[in-house]
Amino acid sequence: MMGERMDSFIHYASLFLFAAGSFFVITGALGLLRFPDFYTRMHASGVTDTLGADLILWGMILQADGDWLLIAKLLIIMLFLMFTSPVSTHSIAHAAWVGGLNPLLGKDLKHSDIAPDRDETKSAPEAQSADGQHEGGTE
Amino acid sequence: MVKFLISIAGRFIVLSLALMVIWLLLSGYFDKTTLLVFGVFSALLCAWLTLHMGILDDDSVPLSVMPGIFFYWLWLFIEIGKSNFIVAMQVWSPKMSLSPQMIRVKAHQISDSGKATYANSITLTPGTVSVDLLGEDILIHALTEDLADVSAIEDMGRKVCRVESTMHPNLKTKAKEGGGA
Amino acid sequence: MMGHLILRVVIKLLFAPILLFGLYVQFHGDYGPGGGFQAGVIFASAFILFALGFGIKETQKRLPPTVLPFFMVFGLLLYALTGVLGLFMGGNFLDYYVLAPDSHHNAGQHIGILLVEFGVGVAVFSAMMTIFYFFAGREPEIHDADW
Amino acid sequence: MIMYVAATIAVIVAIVIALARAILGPSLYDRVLAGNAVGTKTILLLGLMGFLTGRPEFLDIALLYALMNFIATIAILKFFGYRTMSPQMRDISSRLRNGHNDGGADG
Repeated sequence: MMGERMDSFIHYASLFLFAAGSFFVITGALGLLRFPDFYTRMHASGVTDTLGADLILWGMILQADGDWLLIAKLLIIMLFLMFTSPVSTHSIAHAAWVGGLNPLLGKDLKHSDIAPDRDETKSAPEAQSADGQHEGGTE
Repeated sequence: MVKFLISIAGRFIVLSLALMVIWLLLSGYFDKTTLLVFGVFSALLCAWLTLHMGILDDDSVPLSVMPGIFFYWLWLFIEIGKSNFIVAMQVWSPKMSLSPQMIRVKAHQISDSGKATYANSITLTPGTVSVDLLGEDILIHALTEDLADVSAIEDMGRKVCRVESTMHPNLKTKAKEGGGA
Repeated sequence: MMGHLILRVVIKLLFAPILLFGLYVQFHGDYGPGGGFQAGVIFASAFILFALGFGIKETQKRLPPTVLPFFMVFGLLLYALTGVLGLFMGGNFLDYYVLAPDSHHNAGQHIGILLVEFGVGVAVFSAMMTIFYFFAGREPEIHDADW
Repeated sequence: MIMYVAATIAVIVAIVIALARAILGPSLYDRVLAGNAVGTKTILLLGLMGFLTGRPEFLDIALLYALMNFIATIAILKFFGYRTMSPQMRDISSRLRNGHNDGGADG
């Protein structure tokens, strides 16, 4: 009796987790489509990578029926995602920044030209910035 | 020198044991002798290769961070949830009110892994992405003005520092060595 | 060396687990998905990740390209000799059953598969690394880098 | 069972949206980001498929896919962003760009 109630609780909890996870996954994808420039889209993709993925994985963990090996594997996937997804995002952002892609800043989303201010000493910012503009401004 | 060797050996042993645990979790066959033997062999081989590639240091086996980091992760999960809601609201609102900002914060962490943890935590909370980590400076792109909250981000940095400083006392010396290089 | 600190720290952290995952796929070939080929690729991918983070030169210093042909030959010979061993013991080429004919648990099959898969894994690993070295280790002075 | 199907459909829809971003671009980095997002969703899809078909071996593949997604992203960025796989990326890439500006005629 107790176990049954527990089971149905777990069932509904995982249902909720799946629903919320799906919502956040779609939110992330929609943000990826709607946001105005690369740097803002990055944040939207972060929504999918963190909360969306984690909620769906937690839902799967609840559905794993106490199978410890399954839970361990799901936790390993979650941990792996937690380590790699910010690094991927950071690397893309860093490459865009170094490559001279300028972010839209401020409330009016106006184009800035601050991009590669990090290495005046090391390389030629003009060349990089020109290259980035050429790549970024096709549309 | 002896101390150095002991620390290497300790890391080697801890890494091998951790890999063995991962093997058991992945494999799930606790009773097949051949697989257990292969597991021991594999864990030792991987640990040896890590040593051979020259990356068996405090970043690859962060012994010292271990107890504190779990509480930090719990806190981080809550933060991730909170900032996710803010970004999700921006996505679904018909008229987006974005005001992206670029801000700089200082990473006061001593070790590389501490700095990387801090930068990764910033990236993991949606709405702020660490674009660049150069020396002690982290350049952050934030989605809105509310999210570009320097004091909150620095608070996160202090938490990472605290996790880090509960670890070993010889970090200071390591920082001095690393500073010259 | 500072520019990619985050990447390097995470690669350091994940290097050993990726290798272990490769070996897990290798040795569980007869219980789950996987086998020698996939394992070789995963094992090589750990080193490729290392090379992406730390540079080709550093990787080649630790895993010299000159040893890779030996691995390749070793893998292939392991495969071939296992097959020939079956031939010598009175079966067909790659006939594992004769390796341990009296076993009730198909021990011969297990041993044969393990050896062959191990050979495949080693060969694929070294082949992948060789390909990667050839592709990625090109001198940047070769000027068609932006095709 | 129905929730797996629902979640699977949601993930597939998300993949389609992300693919639209990958096609629209406009910059290289947008495409890489979209590719990375598709990869993350594929991991979820693989896990869900495993549960849907009752074959948890899919989780191994999901783990593998997570690994490959990471490596692929880094490798693509390194190749296209810095134009080379060699160690001192920034120096070499700037040198390459400079060299290439005047050597562009023969290329």
